[in-house]
This record gives sequence, C-alpha cells and structure tokens, in this order.
Amino acid sequence: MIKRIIVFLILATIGYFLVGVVSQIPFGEDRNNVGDYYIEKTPTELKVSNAVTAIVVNYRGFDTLGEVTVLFLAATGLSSIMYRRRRKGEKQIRAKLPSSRIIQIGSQILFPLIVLLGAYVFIHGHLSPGGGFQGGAIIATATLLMLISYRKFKVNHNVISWIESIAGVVFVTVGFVGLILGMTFLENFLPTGELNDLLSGGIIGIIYVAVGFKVASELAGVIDTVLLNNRPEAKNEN
Amino acid sequence: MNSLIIILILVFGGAIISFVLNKFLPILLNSFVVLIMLAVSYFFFSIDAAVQLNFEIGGFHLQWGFTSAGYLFGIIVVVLGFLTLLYSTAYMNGKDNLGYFYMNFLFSIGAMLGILMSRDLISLFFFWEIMTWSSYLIVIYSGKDVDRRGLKYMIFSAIGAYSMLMAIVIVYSFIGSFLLEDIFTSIYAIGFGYQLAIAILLMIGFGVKTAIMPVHVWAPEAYAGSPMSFTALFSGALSKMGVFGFALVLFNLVSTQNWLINEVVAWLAAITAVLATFYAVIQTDAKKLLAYSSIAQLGYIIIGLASGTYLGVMAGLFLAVLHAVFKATLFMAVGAVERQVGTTDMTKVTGLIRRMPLTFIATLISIITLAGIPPLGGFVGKWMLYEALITSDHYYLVIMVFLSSTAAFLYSYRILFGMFLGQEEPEYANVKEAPLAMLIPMLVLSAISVFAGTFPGFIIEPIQKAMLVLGFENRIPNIEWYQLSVLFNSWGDKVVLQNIMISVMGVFLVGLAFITIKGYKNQRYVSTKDISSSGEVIQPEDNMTFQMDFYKPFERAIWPLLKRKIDDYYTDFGKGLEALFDFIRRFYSGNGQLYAIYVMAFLVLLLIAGTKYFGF
Amino acid sequence: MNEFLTISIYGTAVALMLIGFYAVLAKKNLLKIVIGLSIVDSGLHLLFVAIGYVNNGTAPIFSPEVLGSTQAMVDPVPQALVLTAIVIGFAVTAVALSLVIRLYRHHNTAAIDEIKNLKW
Amino acid sequence: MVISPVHYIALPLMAAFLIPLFGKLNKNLVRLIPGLVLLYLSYISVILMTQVITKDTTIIEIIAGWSPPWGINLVFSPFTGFLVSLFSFLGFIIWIYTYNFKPEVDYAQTQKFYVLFMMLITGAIGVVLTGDIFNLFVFLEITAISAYSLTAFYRERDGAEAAFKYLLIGSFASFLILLAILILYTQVGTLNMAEIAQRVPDMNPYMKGVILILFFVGFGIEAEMFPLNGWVPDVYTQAPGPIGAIFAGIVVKAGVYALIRIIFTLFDVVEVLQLLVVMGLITMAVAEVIAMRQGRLKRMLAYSSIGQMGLVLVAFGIGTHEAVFAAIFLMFNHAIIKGMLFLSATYLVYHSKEKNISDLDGIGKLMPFTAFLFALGSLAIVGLPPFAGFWSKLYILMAAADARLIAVIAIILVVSVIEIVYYFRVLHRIYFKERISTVEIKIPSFNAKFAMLILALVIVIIGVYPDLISGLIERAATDLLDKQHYIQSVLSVGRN
Repeated sequence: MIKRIIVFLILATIGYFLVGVVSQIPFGEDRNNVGDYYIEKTPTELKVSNAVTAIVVNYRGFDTLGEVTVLFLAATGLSSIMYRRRRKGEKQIRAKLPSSRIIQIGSQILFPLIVLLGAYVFIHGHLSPGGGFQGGAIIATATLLMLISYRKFKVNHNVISWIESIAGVVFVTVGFVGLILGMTFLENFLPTGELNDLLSGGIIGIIYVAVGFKVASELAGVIDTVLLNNRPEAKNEN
Repeated sequence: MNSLIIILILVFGGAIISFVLNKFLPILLNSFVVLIMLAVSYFFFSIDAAVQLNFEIGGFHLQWGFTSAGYLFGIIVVVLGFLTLLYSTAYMNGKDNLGYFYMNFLFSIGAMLGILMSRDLISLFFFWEIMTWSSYLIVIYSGKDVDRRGLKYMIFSAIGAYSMLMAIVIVYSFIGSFLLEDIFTSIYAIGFGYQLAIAILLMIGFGVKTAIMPVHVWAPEAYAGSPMSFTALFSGALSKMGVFGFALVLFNLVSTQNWLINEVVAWLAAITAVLATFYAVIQTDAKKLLAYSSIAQLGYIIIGLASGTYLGVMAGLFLAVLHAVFKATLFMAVGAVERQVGTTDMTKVTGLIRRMPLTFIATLISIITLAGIPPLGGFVGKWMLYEALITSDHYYLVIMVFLSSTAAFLYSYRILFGMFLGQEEPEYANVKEAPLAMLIPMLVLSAISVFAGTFPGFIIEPIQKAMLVLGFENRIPNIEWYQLSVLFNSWGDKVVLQNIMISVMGVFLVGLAFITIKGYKNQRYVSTKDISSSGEVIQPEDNMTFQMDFYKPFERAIWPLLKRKIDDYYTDFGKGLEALFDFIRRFYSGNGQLYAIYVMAFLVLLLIAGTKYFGF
Repeated sequence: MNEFLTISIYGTAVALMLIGFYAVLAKKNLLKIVIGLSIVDSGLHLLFVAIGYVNNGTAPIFSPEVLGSTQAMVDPVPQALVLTAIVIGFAVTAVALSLVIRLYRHHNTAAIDEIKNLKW
Repeated sequence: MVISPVHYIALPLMAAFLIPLFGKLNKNLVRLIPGLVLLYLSYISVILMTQVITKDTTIIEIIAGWSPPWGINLVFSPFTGFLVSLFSFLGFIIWIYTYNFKPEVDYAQTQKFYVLFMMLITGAIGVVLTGDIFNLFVFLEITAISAYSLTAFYRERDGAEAAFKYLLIGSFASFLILLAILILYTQVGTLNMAEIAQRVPDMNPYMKGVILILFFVGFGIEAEMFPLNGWVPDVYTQAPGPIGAIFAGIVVKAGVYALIRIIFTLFDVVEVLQLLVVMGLITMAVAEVIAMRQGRLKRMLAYSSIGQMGLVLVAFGIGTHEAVFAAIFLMFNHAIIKGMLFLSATYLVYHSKEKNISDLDGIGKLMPFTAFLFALGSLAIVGLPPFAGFWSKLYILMAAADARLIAVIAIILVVSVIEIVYYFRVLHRIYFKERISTVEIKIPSFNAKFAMLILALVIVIIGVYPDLISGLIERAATDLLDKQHYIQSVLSVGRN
C-alpha cells in the first residue's frame, strides 16, 4: 500500500512537470527548423513525393539502417532467448484445436491480397503514405493470419534468413556504392527521375523495397518463434 | 649508464629473473640472488654522491639521486639486504615457492633503494607502494592466518600510503612541482592550515611503517609471521624508511610555527615505546617479543628525531643504524633457533647455549646493545637521547624513555635466559648449531655492533653528513673516526661518560665472571620434567619449566594497561562497518520494479531540486 | 477549437504516459508491466506526432495537387522519428515478451516481486 | 575505397547480415568473421588516429550527402577516436578470448551469439561516433537490445531475470532520452548536436533544465549512476563471461560518453557538474561498500565496476582540463583492467554454479596462470604502482587537489582502502586457502590465455611508462573541452 502511495506521489509530480513542459510547447504553430529545409529540398533535389520517406531513407538514412539493425537484432535475440534444443520425437504444436473451416478458407483468400497490399505499400513508399516498415508489417500480418488458421503452417526459417540477410546486405551495399563512387555513404548515386514517378528518387526505392522484405521476413520469423514455443513445459526443466 | 639506473635494473630485473629461475634452474637460485645483491652493493658503494638523474614521466619532472641522508639509510639497506639474503639461502632452504620469496625480497630491497634515491614525492610514493605490496606478499608467505595478519598489514599500509598520497597531491596543487627541494623551499608560502594538514598526513603515512602508536597494530603479527630472514630486513631496514620519511618531514616541512607537531609526535612515540615494551615483556614467543621490542625501539628513534635538537637527532639516527644492526641479528638468531629447534616458544625452548654457542654469542652481544649496557652502542645512543631530552627540557619524556628502557632489561633477560641459558632439555640434546650461511651474517652483524659501540665515530661520521641535509650544522669537530670513542678517547667534554662507562662495565664483567665460575662448579643436570612433589604426581605433559609465568607479578602490575588492546577497538570498528555495509546492501533488493521506482524517484527529486542545480 | 485540440492531444499523451507508468511501477504481473511500457511508448509517440502539427496543415506529400503550397505542410521530421521510435519500441517489446515467457517457465509465476534470485 | 569512419558502422552491419549466410558455407566462418571485422576496425583506428593526431584535424564524415545540420554526420575527433579505438581494440581482444569459449553451445546459438556480440560493440562505437542526437539514441538501442539478448543467453542461469530488470530500467532510459530529444527538438528545431550546442544558450531556461534532467537521468542509467544502477550487478553476473567484460569495458563507457557529451558540449549549465561530482561520489561509495560484502565473485566485480564509473563521473564533474584528462585515463584503464578481471574471473569460476568466492579457495595452485593474471588485475585496479591504475588515480587526486576539493580526495582514498580490502580477501582465498570445493576447474584455452596476456601486458607497460598513452589522452581531453571547435568543425563542413 505504501508503495502505491509513493508511486502515486511520484506520478503526480511527474505529471505536474510533464504538463508544465508540454504546455510550453506551442501546438500547431509554424516553427523554424530543419523540417522546412527538408520540405523545400525534397521535391526539387530528391524528386520524392513523400517527404517523410525522403527523411527516413535519405536525409536520415543512417537512422533507418540502425532501425533495421534493431529489428534484426530483436529477431536474433528473441530466437536466442527462446532457443531450446529440440529433443527427439518432440512435436511442436502451435494450438490445441484446429481453427474453423471458415477461417481457413477466408485466410486463404485474404493471404495473397494482404501480401499484395503490403508489397504495394512498400513499393510506393516514396510516393504515398507508407513505406518499407509499414509494408513489411502488413505482410507479417498475413503470415500471422496463416499461422492462426493452420496448425501445420510453417514459416521456413531458412528462407527467412536468406531474405533477411540479402535485404540487409542490399541496404548496406547500396550505401557502400555511394562511398565507392567517391560520394558519401548512402548518398544517392542514381538519377532521381521525375517527381511522382514510380521510378523516381534514386536509391530510395531500392532501399525501401529491401527494408520491406527485411521487415516482413523478420516480423514473420519473430511471430513464428514466439508462437511455436509458447506451450507449457515440465517443471523440472530450467 | 647512470649507476642509479643500473642498481634499480639489477634489483628489479634480478627479482623477476629469480622468479623465472626457480621454475627452470632452482639450483642456481641461491647463488644468483647473492650475486645480484653483491653486484648491487658494489654499484651502491661506488656511487658518486653527485650522481643525479632527471627525467619526465607522465608529465612530471622527476629527479633521482642519493642525498647523504638517503645514502646513510642506503648503507643499512644494502648491507642488511646482502646479509639477510645470505642468511635466507640457508634459512629458506627446502621451503616452497622460493622464487616468489626471493622475487619479493629483491623487490622490497629495490623499492627501498628507490625510496632513498627519489628526490621527488611521486617516485617516493611509487617505490613506497612497491615496497608495501612486496613486503606484504612476504608477510603472507607462510599462508597462515593470512586474512587477519596480511589484511591488517595491508589495510594499515594502505591507510598510510593514501594519507601520503593525499598530502602529495595537495602539495602539488599548491607548489606545482613534486621535487623535494622545490617543496622544501616554498612550503612556507602556503596557508598554515594546509601546511599542518600536509605534515600530519605525511606523518601518518610514515608513522604506519614505523609503527607509531595508534597505527601500530599490524606490526607484531606481521613481524612475527614473516620468515625470520625477511623480518630481519623488515624490522631492520624497511621500518627505517618511515624514520627516513619522518626525518624529511620533521625538519623540512614543519615550520617553526608547528612546534606542537614535534611535541605530539614525541609523546606518541614515547607512549608507543612504553606500551610496546610492556607488551614485549609478557610475550612468551621470542618472535613476538622481538616484534614488540622493535616497535619500542622505533619509538626511541622517533623521540630522538622529534626532540629536534642537534643531539637528539643524532641520537635518533644513531639508534636507527644501531637498531638495524642488532635487531636484525636478534631476528636472525631467533630464526636460527626456529630452524634448528622448530619452535621459538620460550616456555619450551631452553638451554641451547651448549648446542648453539655461536648463535648465543651473537644474541648476547645484540642484547647488550639493545639494553644499552656499556661498552656497546646502545648505551651511547641512549645517553645521547637522555642528554638531548634533558637539555631541551623534556623531563617527562625522559621519565617515559627511562621507564621503557628499564623494562627492556626484563625482556632482554628473558630472551637470553629463556632460550639459551637454563637447564638443557633432553629433547634438545641433538640440536645442531645453525649452518654457516646463517652464522656468518649474525656474527658479522655482531662484530659491527661491537665495533660501532666501541667506536661510535664510525657511524657518527655519515650521520653528521646526513644531518647537514636535514639542516643541522656540523658541531663535532672534524676528527678521524677512531678518535671518537667513549672507551679509548675522551669524547668532547663528556668526561663523566667515560668514567660511568668503565665502572658499569667493570661491575658487569666481574659479576659475569663470578657467576660463571661459581655456577659452573655447582651444576647438576636434572631434566625439568623430572620432578615429583608431595602427593601430586606431575604428568609428563605438564609444563613445569621456570619459563612459565616468568614475569607473572609484572604482568599483574601492568594488567590495567593491557586489559583492552587497541587492536580490539579496530576490530569492533570493522565489525560495525560491516554491519552498516550489509544494511546498505539491502538497497538492491532484487525487485526490478523497485529499481524502476528508484529511477522515477530520482527523476522527481532532480526535478524538484532543479531550482538549485540547474538554474530554473 | 484549436485550444480544445491542444488540450485533448497533449492531455491524452500525458495521460497515456502516466497510465503506462502506473502499470509499470505498481502492477506485479510481468505482462502488465510490459503492456505498461508499451502504453508509455504510445503516449510518447502521440506527443511526437503532435509536436509536428501545423495549423490546417496537410501531410508532407507532394502529390500534384498540393505541389504549390508547401507552407501548409506539417513538419515531417517528427513523423520520421516516430517511425524509428515505433520500430524500436516494437523490438524492445518483442524481447521483453520473450523474456517474460522464459521467466514464467522458470519460476512458474509472473509476479515480479517473487522473481528475486539475484539480489544484494 | 577511402578509409573513413563510416566503416566502423557499415562494415559490422554488413557482416552481421552476412553471418547467417556464411554459416551455411562453413560453420567456423560464423566465429571467424566478427574477429576479422574487429581486427579491421582496430586497423583503421590506427590509421585514422594517426591522421587526426598528426594533422590536428577532426574528421567529419557526412552520411547520405547532406551536410550537417541536415544530414547525419559522424565525428572522428581525438576524443571520440580514442574511445572508438579503445572499443575496437578491446573488442578484438575479447573476440580472441571468446573464440573457443564454451564450445558445447549449439551452432544455431553460436551464430546468434556472434551477431549480437559484434553489434553490442558496434552500437557502442556508433554512440560515440555519431554527431546526431537521435542517431545516438538509435545506436544506444542497438547496444541495449543486443545486451538484453546476450544477458539472457544462457538458459541455465538466471539470465532472463537479469535481462528483464535491465530491459525495464533500459526502457525508462530510452523513454527519458526520447522525451528529452522531443522537447529539445521543439525548442531548437534541429537534431544535430553541434547546432543544438549553438542554439542551447538562447533556450528558455526552464525547458533547458527539464531537458538536461531528463538526459541526465536517462544517460545516468547507462552510465551506472546511483540510484539508477540496480540492474548492473545482475546483468554483469548473468551474462556470459566475455560479455561481462564488454559491458564493463565498452558499453558503460558509451553511456558515460553520451552523458559527458550532453553535459560538456550540448549544454552550458555549469551547476550540473557539481551534481555529477556528488552523484559520482555517492555511486562510488555505495558500490564499493556493497562490493566488500559480496560473496560472489562476479557480483563483486560488477559493484567494483560501478564504483570505478562513479570515480569517472567525479573526475568529469570536477571539470577542469586535468580532471577530464584523468577521467579519460581512468576510462581507458578501467576498460582494460576490468576487462581482464572479468575475463580471468570467468575461467576461475567456470564450472561453479553459484560463482561464490569460496569456490576460489586454493585455486592459485591449480590454475597458476589465470590466477596470477587475476591477481595482477586486482593490484592494478586498486591503484598500486607500477600498474596502470596508479596513474589514473593519481591524476584524479591531483585534479581534485587543484580544485581544492579536499573532501573529495579523502572520500576517494577511503573508498580505495575498502577496495583493497575486498580484492585482497579474494587473493588470499586464491593463494592461501586449502581447496575444499569440489567444483571442477577449467584451464583456459590457448587463445583465451593469449587475450588475457595482452591485456596484462598493456596494464604493466602503461603502468611503467604512462607517456605512451597520456599524449593521446591529453589531446582527447583538450578536444572534449573545446566546445567551439566541435561546433565549428561540424558546421563548417560543406554547407550547401
């Protein structure tokens, strides 16, 4: 009880200060900051319609590389944390009961559509809202759907690790090409094309597609790992 | 190449090589270490007083070179180092980990020479620390009771060293130089409070090594617990590093405003001397007895230095040299007994005079020196000390010193009587005299005792040079060393001294002759265990030797003083601290959520206190 | 109108954070703590998007219709940042959940104050 | 291809992505590649450091062709370069050690271990190199997530518990940092650290204070400041041995770097330095006091590590040039010495379940080499000459004396005595107790011995001849304190 009171006191103070700070941030007003520069330069130099994508992939592409790495590490770490040596004759069961026929048929229909949507989202990342992360997440949702519907649906981890690695390597290699060509890391070395064209924005499209693949495969892998192992085990095992 | 560097390379390189040598060619180890020390002695004695070495390291300007004060102590270190090493070759024969032992032995010799040759505080501290850990590693060599004995030594050494370090950095921050000469010249420019703090901190540092009163508790166990060959060096030379440091501080860093410091130090030293003597008297183990006696003797030395008069300082340094010689001999002799008999418990060992006559002679000479009986040096030293204290109006100190040195007779007698005289036990009938390599150092040192006692001028000459460095003009006219003897020349205007000396000596000699002749005739050999008394049958395991309860009345008399040891206070303090620490540990309760609450609470605290620290 | 928007958005963000913190600091169940962390993150992300808002602004996308009026665009930088923050939040949550699973298996409980093998 | 600081990040990332693929070719490649990468990083460290030192420049690497403040940039100055070189070197040494460590671990796990291992180091390097505050956050998260996963690496330990605590507190850290970045962005409208530093003086003082507090607490968690360090001992204990060494040697240093960069370069609030001194002292005192009462070896080392970081914070908090110099020196020493202590301690308690100090009884005779190195490391870390730890302690004390902080000196020295007590207790057990424990011993493999030996040599050589490194550290200290130079050199790069 004392703990609760202390927590309440702490939270009250923090809330007080948070409100105090936030109330000093003007809402909805123009500010003079780097964002203006990006909005000015994006359509003229990068020829990318979506300024957020331009920032994510180009201006702050290094962040994105780190972000992709974080995801990759989360997937790696997760599977390392959940890793258990498989014993002989052990079956990995995902759910006790198979799901209903309606769900199965429905997911069969929906699966390609969702994947298609995901692919659309990350291919058009530089033109419309969306991008590699969003598209990848959508595709992973499709996998999740399949995992829910079919007890025996398996995500092939071998394929996933190939996709993951190659996508990651493509990202870094694209970055290195800029360095090799005498420019800077991750600098755009391709012609930028025309604004609002599918093939515009130089390397941004390539990177976002790679990111899409990577995110999709990683998220699918993560979901699969968590679900597969999620069953009770004997007490004596540590 | 600079001979200072050669010496250091020889010692430290020799240390590491001897460690390796023990692994591959253990046969050569003994001869190797002795040769190394011989070479060091050669380079040391051929050193030119003007040799200096200036260099920069870590952004500090450092300077090495022996001053004549350093050289005086250097002589002790080198001579004692050589002799104790020679002694070790026999004493340590057949023990394990000899490479480890010799490595640390040489390391401490090298570190001592380094201390003496450093003319800046950084190298001084650097070598001081090397000396500390190398000696510590030998103290724990036996592997017994390490956690208590070794840790106590290390903790106190660390406290001392760190107070020194604190003083050093404070000095540097004011003066901007570590060189002793710069510090000595400009120390008086800084504020009085800081001056006082620096002097006190430095003296704590040096006081630990000299085992001055509140910080002495490590000494008895450390001295008694290390191999005797090292204790000889430990008590003889290593503790003198503290004396060296005291000499530097008292005469160069303490300005005349701080006369109180001298008084306090002298009083602490006097109390140390008295208490340590009392403790020495009631010990039954010869090693412990000598350990306490060392502490007491170091007390005299410090009293001499702290009296600040010309004669007092000379007495202090004279006693320092002499103490190195006779205390090393005594420890060696006890070591010889330990090795030949297997124990140094004075309630068990008796009557070794026939078995180990040469060891007995060495012990006798050293005991005479220690007790201050003429004609040997102890008398001269104590006489000078008394005179210095009386002329500088320290009457109470004189009483203390006198009390202590009289009580010293008790333990001197006990060690002599307990181990060598008395009846011979049948179980010690087969004890042999110590091997030659152990006898030679003892006898050489005894010879030095006798010689230095008869011709104190032999030691006083280098002491006078050393005192020049400490800021005392040369007062004794420049005469040859042989002219300065209490026995054969009149020394200055102290004519009385000679008469007293000769008469005391005469009485002593006559008495000795009488006892010997008379006693020899009436001897009858009966084992001490061979007694029966009325009605009660003595069991063989009952220890009925006269050494039991040797000084029981005395012990009873001083009981109030000994009831509560300072050691116990430290132990209680340590226990209290540990309980407190255990309480603090509870902070990390293991609950992750609580840690999260700490984080938020800290954030809240900072936000509220932000007005103070972040300027809003 | 604008004031209402300000208060509601900022208020929601702050409230979300506080609710999340309450869950993290006071709830004993590991899963609830992880959920609390997610809620805190959501509040933060909301705040992030909110600070980029410009009155009557449009999405920072140069579709042919809005090409001329760049002034009315909201600040794209917080949006880009929040994208990264969300991904990182996701990664942390994933790792946290896997840890919760393992802890539950190991200790057979999900109460945080019973999982104290490591202390002092 | 020109050698540039971006290799520090890009190459390990590339390797991390490729490791699963190479593993399909040959399983040994998985273990080999991180080593090669770290070796290459050490190599370019040497080249870049010589460039920076001899030409007296700061290398600013632009990413994606957008010059600062619009793009992200890497800053390779004497200070950051020094830390980065230290990280790559230490990382490489620890890799040598790791090569044959626990060969019984499955291939699938080994592969993940090495990916996470490499990214842990890369994340720390990224934190130090980057010139963008949000990018710093991203790299911090890379480090954190690898760290969480590595902490829980062994199933048979309580790794998951430790990792969860770490994750809980780490999430608070990232939340606070992110919130601070957010508020900062609304105030100065930029994320580039140099430009932030330029604009901060004009900021609303209230906001400035809040942001600084948020950063202080957030990075304080990573820098193991009291009372934010509850996770530290658990994590150090439960993580695999070499990872413990990386935490103590590399990851914490990155946290401290971030804290220091914020305080020294980004903000101009002097008062916070006093707070740093106070918090550092408390951190140090509490941690060392607790370390003294530990019964478990690694936990003791962990608390000792916290204590040393507290000392680093004190030194930085004093804030003068000498103090900063001392602090960087201590960071270097601590990385090397504590790294070696963790490495050797790991083998000393290799098969011990509880990792109790009492399992070390008499182990000195059975594992003479490892025990000797541990002893050497102990002597070095408590600051006994002639080992490296002595010089850093001396410099810190001198800096404190110059600032007339006598009480600080006294506290540091008292704490040092405590440090001596518990380290020597362990040594006594190693060398002077009879062995009663039945725990099997494990003799280190050759490469592990080699790695530890290199670190030991560094300790002794720096101890005898500190000038070898003090020149570099001097430059690093100057560089850290020269705020205007940082701002100018970053912002003057090809403005377009």
